[in-house]
Amino acid sequence: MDFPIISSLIILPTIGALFILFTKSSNSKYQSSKYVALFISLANFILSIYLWLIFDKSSINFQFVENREWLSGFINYKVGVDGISILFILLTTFITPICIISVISTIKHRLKDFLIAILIMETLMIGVFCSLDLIIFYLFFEGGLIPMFLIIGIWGGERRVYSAFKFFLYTLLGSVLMLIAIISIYWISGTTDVEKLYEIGIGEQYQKLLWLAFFSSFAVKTPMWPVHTWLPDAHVEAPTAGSVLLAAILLKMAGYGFIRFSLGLFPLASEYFVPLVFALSLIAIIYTSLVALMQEDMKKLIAYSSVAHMGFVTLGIFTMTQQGIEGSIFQMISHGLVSAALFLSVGVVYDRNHTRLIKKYGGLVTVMPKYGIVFMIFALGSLGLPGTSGFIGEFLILMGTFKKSFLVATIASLGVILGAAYILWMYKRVVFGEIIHEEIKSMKDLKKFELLILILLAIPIIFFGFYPEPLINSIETSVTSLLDNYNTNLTQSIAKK
Amino acid sequence: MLSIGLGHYLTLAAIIFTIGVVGIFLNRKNVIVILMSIELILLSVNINLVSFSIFINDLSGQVFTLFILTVAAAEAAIGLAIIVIYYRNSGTIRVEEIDSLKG
Amino acid sequence: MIAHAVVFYIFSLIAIVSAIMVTVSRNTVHSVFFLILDFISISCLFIMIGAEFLGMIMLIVYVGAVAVLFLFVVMMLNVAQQKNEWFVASDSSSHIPVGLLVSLVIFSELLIVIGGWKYKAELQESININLNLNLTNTQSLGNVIYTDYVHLFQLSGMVLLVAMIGAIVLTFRKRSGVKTQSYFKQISRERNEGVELIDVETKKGVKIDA
Amino acid sequence: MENLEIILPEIFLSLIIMFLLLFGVFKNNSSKLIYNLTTFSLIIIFALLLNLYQVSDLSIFNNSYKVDSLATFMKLLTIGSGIFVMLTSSKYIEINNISKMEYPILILSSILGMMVMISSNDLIVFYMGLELQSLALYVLASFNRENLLSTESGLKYFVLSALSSGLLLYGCSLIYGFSGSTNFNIILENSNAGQYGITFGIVFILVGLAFKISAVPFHMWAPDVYQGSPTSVTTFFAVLPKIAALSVFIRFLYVPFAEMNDQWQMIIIFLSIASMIFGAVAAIGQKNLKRLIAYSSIGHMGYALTGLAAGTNQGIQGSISYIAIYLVMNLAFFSCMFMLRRNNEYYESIEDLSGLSKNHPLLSFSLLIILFSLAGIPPLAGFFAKFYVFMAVIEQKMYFLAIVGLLSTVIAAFYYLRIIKIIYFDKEKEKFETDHHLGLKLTLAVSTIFILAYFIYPSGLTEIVSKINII
Amino acid sequence: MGYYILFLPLAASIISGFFGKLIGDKASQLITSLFVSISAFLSVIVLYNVIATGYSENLIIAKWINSGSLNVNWSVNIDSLSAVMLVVVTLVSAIVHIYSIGYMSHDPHKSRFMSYLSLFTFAMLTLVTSDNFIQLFFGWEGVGLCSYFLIGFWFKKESANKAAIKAFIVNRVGDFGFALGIFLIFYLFGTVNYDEVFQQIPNILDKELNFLSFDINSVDLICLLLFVGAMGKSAQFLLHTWLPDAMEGPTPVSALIHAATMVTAGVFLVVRCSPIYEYSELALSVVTIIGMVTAIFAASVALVQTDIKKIIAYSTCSQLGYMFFAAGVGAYNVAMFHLFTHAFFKALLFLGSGSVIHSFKDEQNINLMGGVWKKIPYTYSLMIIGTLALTGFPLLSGFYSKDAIIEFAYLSGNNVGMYAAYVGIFTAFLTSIYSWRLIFKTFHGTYNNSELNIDNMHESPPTMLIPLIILAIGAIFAGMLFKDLFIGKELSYVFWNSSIKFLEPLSTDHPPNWFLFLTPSLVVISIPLSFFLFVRNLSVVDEIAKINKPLYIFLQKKWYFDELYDFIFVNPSKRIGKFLWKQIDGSVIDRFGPDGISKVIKNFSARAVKFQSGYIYQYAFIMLLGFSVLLTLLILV
Repeated sequence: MDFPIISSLIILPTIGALFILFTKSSNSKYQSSKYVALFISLANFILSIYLWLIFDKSSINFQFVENREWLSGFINYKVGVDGISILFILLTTFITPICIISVISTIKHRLKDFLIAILIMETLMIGVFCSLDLIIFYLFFEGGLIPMFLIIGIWGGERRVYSAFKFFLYTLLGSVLMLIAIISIYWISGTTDVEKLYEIGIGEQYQKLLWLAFFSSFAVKTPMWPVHTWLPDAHVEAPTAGSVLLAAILLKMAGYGFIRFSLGLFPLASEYFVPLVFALSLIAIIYTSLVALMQEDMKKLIAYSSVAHMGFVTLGIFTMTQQGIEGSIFQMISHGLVSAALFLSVGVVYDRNHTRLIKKYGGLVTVMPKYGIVFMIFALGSLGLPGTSGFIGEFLILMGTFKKSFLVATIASLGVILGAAYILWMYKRVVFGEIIHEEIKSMKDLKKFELLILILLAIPIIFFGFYPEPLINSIETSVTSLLDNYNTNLTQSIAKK
Repeated sequence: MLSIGLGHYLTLAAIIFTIGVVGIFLNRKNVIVILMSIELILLSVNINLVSFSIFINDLSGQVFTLFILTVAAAEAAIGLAIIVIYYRNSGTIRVEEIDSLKG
Repeated sequence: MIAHAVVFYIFSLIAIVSAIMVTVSRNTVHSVFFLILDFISISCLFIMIGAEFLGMIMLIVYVGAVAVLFLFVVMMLNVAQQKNEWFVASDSSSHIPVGLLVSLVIFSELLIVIGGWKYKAELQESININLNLNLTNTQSLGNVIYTDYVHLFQLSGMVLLVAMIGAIVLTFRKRSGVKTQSYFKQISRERNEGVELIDVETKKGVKIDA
Repeated sequence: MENLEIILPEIFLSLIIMFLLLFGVFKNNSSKLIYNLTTFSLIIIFALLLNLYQVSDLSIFNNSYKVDSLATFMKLLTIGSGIFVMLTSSKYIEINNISKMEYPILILSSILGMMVMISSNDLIVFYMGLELQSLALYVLASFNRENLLSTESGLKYFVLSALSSGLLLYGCSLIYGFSGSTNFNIILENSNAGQYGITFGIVFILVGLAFKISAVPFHMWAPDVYQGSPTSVTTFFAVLPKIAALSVFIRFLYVPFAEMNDQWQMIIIFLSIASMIFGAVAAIGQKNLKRLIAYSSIGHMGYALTGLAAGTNQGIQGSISYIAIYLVMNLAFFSCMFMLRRNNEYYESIEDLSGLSKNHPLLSFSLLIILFSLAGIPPLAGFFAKFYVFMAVIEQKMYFLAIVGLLSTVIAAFYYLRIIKIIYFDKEKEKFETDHHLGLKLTLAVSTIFILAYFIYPSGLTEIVSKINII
Repeated sequence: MGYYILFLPLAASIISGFFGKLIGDKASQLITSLFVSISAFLSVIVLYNVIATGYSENLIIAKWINSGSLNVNWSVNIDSLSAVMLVVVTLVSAIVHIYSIGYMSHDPHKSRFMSYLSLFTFAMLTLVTSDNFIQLFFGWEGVGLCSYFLIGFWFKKESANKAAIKAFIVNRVGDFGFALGIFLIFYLFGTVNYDEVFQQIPNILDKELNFLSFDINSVDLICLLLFVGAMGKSAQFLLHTWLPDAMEGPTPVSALIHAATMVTAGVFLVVRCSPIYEYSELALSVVTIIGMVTAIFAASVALVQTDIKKIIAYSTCSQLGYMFFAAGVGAYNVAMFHLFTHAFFKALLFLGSGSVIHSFKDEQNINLMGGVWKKIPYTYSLMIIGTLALTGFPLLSGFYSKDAIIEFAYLSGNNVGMYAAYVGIFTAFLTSIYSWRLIFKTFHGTYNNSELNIDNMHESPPTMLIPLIILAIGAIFAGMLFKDLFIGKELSYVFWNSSIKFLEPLSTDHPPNWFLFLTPSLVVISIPLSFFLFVRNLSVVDEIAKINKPLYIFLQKKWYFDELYDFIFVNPSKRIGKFLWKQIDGSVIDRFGPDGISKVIKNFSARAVKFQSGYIYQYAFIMLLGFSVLLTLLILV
């Protein structure tokens, strides 16, 4: 361990942010800040790609582990990656430059602050995905609230204050119990080091309560029914880049948390609470799909669809099968790309027509054919058409679920039908049909940078739909070892009884 | 009943203490009366301390009383000074009219 | 023994009654007088149980200084004569019954405490300063105050200093417009400052003492 | 006769008070100079205290005055924040016509009282320190004597404080009577847990102390006094007396009554839960920043007490860390308040902050950091404060307390967010002046950086605090 | 070769889709047609190889999904079954491509259209050449998608968009069952590759499963679930509603997708899974019954429709029913045979009707046509050929396949088969009636169109007619030529080899002679009958319609399926969606959750603020109250 590559990944965006903060905010449209932000985020992306390449996919251990003394005697700063987290890091570093490109060309007002917020956000998000200590995880996990709150609040829409508050307080409320649980773990096990905790395990009698405490946080963040109502509000009011970050990465923190902590640390409780998670996930899938069907606001529709998709994710994770978990991870990555792309697509028309109401559109394809195509690709990705990355995730999840319960898988599959219904219906109303509103006629097709970012997102969506091997390959070993660990724990406890 | 013990003194102190306490929050007249009620409370403390001191045969209680007397005098001085300047500003020291800070 | 009891009851009765009167009497000046009466009776009790120094000090400090101060302020602010508003049912006094109840509770709880007091023999062994019966109360207090409690004695000096500063800084007013003699100014006066020549415009006049 | 050098800072302070008083009397128009000299002498005292830091556990005057790691650390905090209070408020007192030579002297006297309180190991010493402190504070609260609000706040503080010290004294008398001594160590030997007298004494004294740190339900004075007093005094109020009172809390609860913790624990839990919830809830409806920060400090004191409720060294250390971080945040917040100046007038309504971020990005950024930190959002320092406390609480398996505490954090976050919202999301108003003096800027910069960067090296504070072992 | 067959259409699609603007419409039409034609040519070679040498091969292109025990590859699996499908698909596709050049000549989005067509071809090819269920599913959804694109090709038409979505969603419903079937297969066998699955089938014959609280044999369950998928794609009874609406798309699309290829995917699936179906009597009966019901239902509806394309669409539906009940009685090869012949004559009919529509300037209502057979003689004669083939006129291709189906149904030896046979005969009669109704109404009688002058009628261009002629040749001869190969008593077993599994060889008996003659004679009789009804004496029909008004309307409303589904599924889900959104999310979760809590807290806050009254005595009182509470607490505890 010579070069602290993970810490560099974490800290690089912050350095960029500081750099931007201290550059003079001249009136020449913040040229330097733009380039600095873009450069830093791209550098980080390249660094993460490099990390992925030198990452040993066949090893079950955490790699590139850095362990430094931090809070002396208590807690160490420990970071590292395994096959699961590395994908999320890649997703983060990939989405961030896209956000930055989108931001620097669309946001006119307080651009510098926005760039700083995004870069800080990137630091925190990467931190979440590679922290190997519960406290460190919590710091990054909660820290993300601050920049996101500001992004929604400063650059958001009309009801931005309400949404920002709802987002902040809801998620904060969810996670306080997790903090209590983390501290309890420290006193129960004497450490918060994840690797050590995997080894020594946590006493059976504590697991259920601790699991619930973690669950309360992750469920809000995921979001699961019935604590999902912050998401539509937050999405609708957030600026495009904010929605992208929120949907693409922030929601994934919880899914990642479920896999890394709920399953890894509390196998027995996880097993015990499977019915609960299944029930909530199913409700989320069906309920939010139906709600999405009736939305009048594009962003709200996509937000509800995110809830449904994350319902699949939680479902898959708690199947405890190879397919289910891999499917969930894949679905998260895929949803990260697809929902980001969908929000960006909505952002594109919002920038032109300043409304997100579906009924204000119609016939876009006549004036914006390119937009019609890319938007269609993302819509298809969202409904899980084979050949897009959305399919692989959903299908694997359902496959895994089917192993666990026929009924659950059957109901969840209904969500797939509804998913097609709401997305296509929305697409139809927005893109197809005759032009009924005059202002549509003057809308210009995609600009170069818009096309660039949308294509950048479309490529992986399609590529991984046809060839998901690179992704699945890197999670395979980690998921196997996670499941092995899980099953050993389970059999041991049964043997004890 | 006739042999006066510590209990008697303590009870006396308790009664005066209670009167002082009641005087503070049942009073509507003026702040000076509240100040006097506080003096009553301090007085009851003094009774307590002195009687304890005598009955357990220890001098530190009386020393304590001595310092309390000092402090009470200082407190009265400052308290009255504050009342005076308040009176200069508002023209009243009626307890019910002191409410410009609230909420 | 009986005399002791009789004296105790008399003084404590006076003390209690005057304490009540402090809070209820119509006239604030009367309140102050009742406070004085209270102090006197308590100091008598003190003297009776052998704390004569404190009894005297109370008379001097409280009756002689504090109470007079009170009286002075009451007179100065001219708030003596006021209506008695005890138990007047107004909106803001609705908590009186609750208040009395609460004080009753506190009082009864205090009585419980007092009932629980036991004179423990072992207490005395660990007490550091015992009363010496050969010395007077004043003497023995004097012995400890300048030795064991010297730091507190100094500190009480600070307290009084702060009280003094505080009282002065709050109430002392430099009156403007009052002409006082300034020796320094008188002595350092020079000739060229004494006389000033001014061109007087017509119909405007000169302002003197500007 | 005794080892007086361990109270050298206190002696030095007393001498300085008298010297400055004489100096002020004999030299006209020297208030500014005295002010600066005061700051300077506080720095010297800080240095003297640092020098004492190696001394562990000595006591003088018949074991009634203790100098140990707790005392020294708390005194350092007191003096340190005293320095910063002085640095921030020099301009304020000038503009508000309260720049008199008595002002710094009273502050010094009050600090002297606090130092005595912190070191006290005897009821009488403790009481004298408390009164010295309070008397100075009464005067300071009503220092702006032409101002109705200032005098009213002084009056309220005086009356209620006198009541509380009356109760406290009654408690002292009970404890004295039932244990036969005023010295903490001897009380420990003599106290008989079965007796109501001692227990009642504890309650009486805790009431007095709770009043000083404004714990619910003895907090009623705080909002009014915070609002009415001159802001410079409010700054002082918000920080210093709390440090002193908390250290007395620690020493009083853990030295004489360490064995009765099951009895006082309940009271502390009651106080802390009530404070946390009430502080959070009542602050939501506030419009005045000083009033709001009063409620906020009520809440924060609830958290600090939470640590004490744990009844362990860990808990004490948690509380001390809490108060240390709290004071930095409060100093930072008040520094920001001192910057809200326009045409020689200070603004203190929340609405005045509207759209601040557009005209004053750096100031707003600091406020942002401070407010999020006050709300306890990681990774800012405020989070660690809560973290330490709850570490201790959960170690004792007091989950209920922890849950209530953290839930009230969420409620509290609401009003902090509201300020941030006003600063960042609302329409801008007129610019404030930006020519602040160096001391103010320095305080703000230092404290903000501390809050922001605390997470990089959190061991610093924990290592110092972990040396404080009372039990 | 397999790669070329598969990827040429994809390449064509990409070229004309993304670079259509760049290279121009002409070029993209040329490229797509050419590439698909090459692909068709290669397919024919492949089929020849298969016939001649029994060639079969599984070409693995790449790994696809690898998760735990799930290993799925991209593959080109060629055996007799897929070879037949390859030919059908590519051939019809190529013809349609060429036809479209003419048909779409006035459309502004030619390259896009061609791109979709080629993409569809690609998807269909991946479907038929898959060696596992997931690639099959990929193709399955892929063709669904292309169908969606093509139905909604005229995106400005509201009805087209609606039909497109409907098609996609109804298909998704079918896919839902299909996907569950795949999950079940994976659950039972741990693999989704055909070979491995088929090998293991005998091991699980007696395995009972509890599915949604039903105890059911696992093989039956797999078959039924897969069949749900097939029903969706092949527009079988209950899931048929999308097909008539799909006629909103351009006519070539109807010919290619909704007649010849995509809709037959369901049949293909059942045949492909014959190694499973063979073990499930229950499923086979269900398939037979559904097929039979569809056949007669669709025919009955077709009788009264007036839209030329919808009639043919219902006819397709009905013919698919035939194929299914053929498969249901175990005559998979016959089903395939009918699929094969049907592709030709149904494509012919569609394209022919396209030609008619083209001539009538996009008029589709047969009541507004008539009497134009002299104006468009080629189209007319080709349509006649198509109709004859469809109705099973002796010696034309339909005759061989349809009669074989009825025969095998009769011979299947069970009751269901028997009923199916009779239903088949009756349906054949109905088919004949509505087909001729279409012909007579369109080409004979009086000219009824007021908007278009009859003199403006003109024949379609050669690019449209030549494909028709090719198809006509197929419609005439395909039956005769391939009869022995597909359903011959010995040859067919050799030909199908292992791609179709027969647990027991098909019955070799002959049905009674009267039975053999029944169908053809009915078909022949129906021609004059319908001529009488629809040309000579229209009043009789009206009379019948009037007498049976309820029945008439019932048929015209397509058995009220659309209304029923709207009532059961569509409207309730919208209403529930709205309810959940406004009532549950808004009025329950938010009201009692975040908004409610914040309101309560604000309320408390307001009270707390009032509580701070500013009066000293009250403050003191609160302090003492708190103090006494603490004291009492201690005393009591």
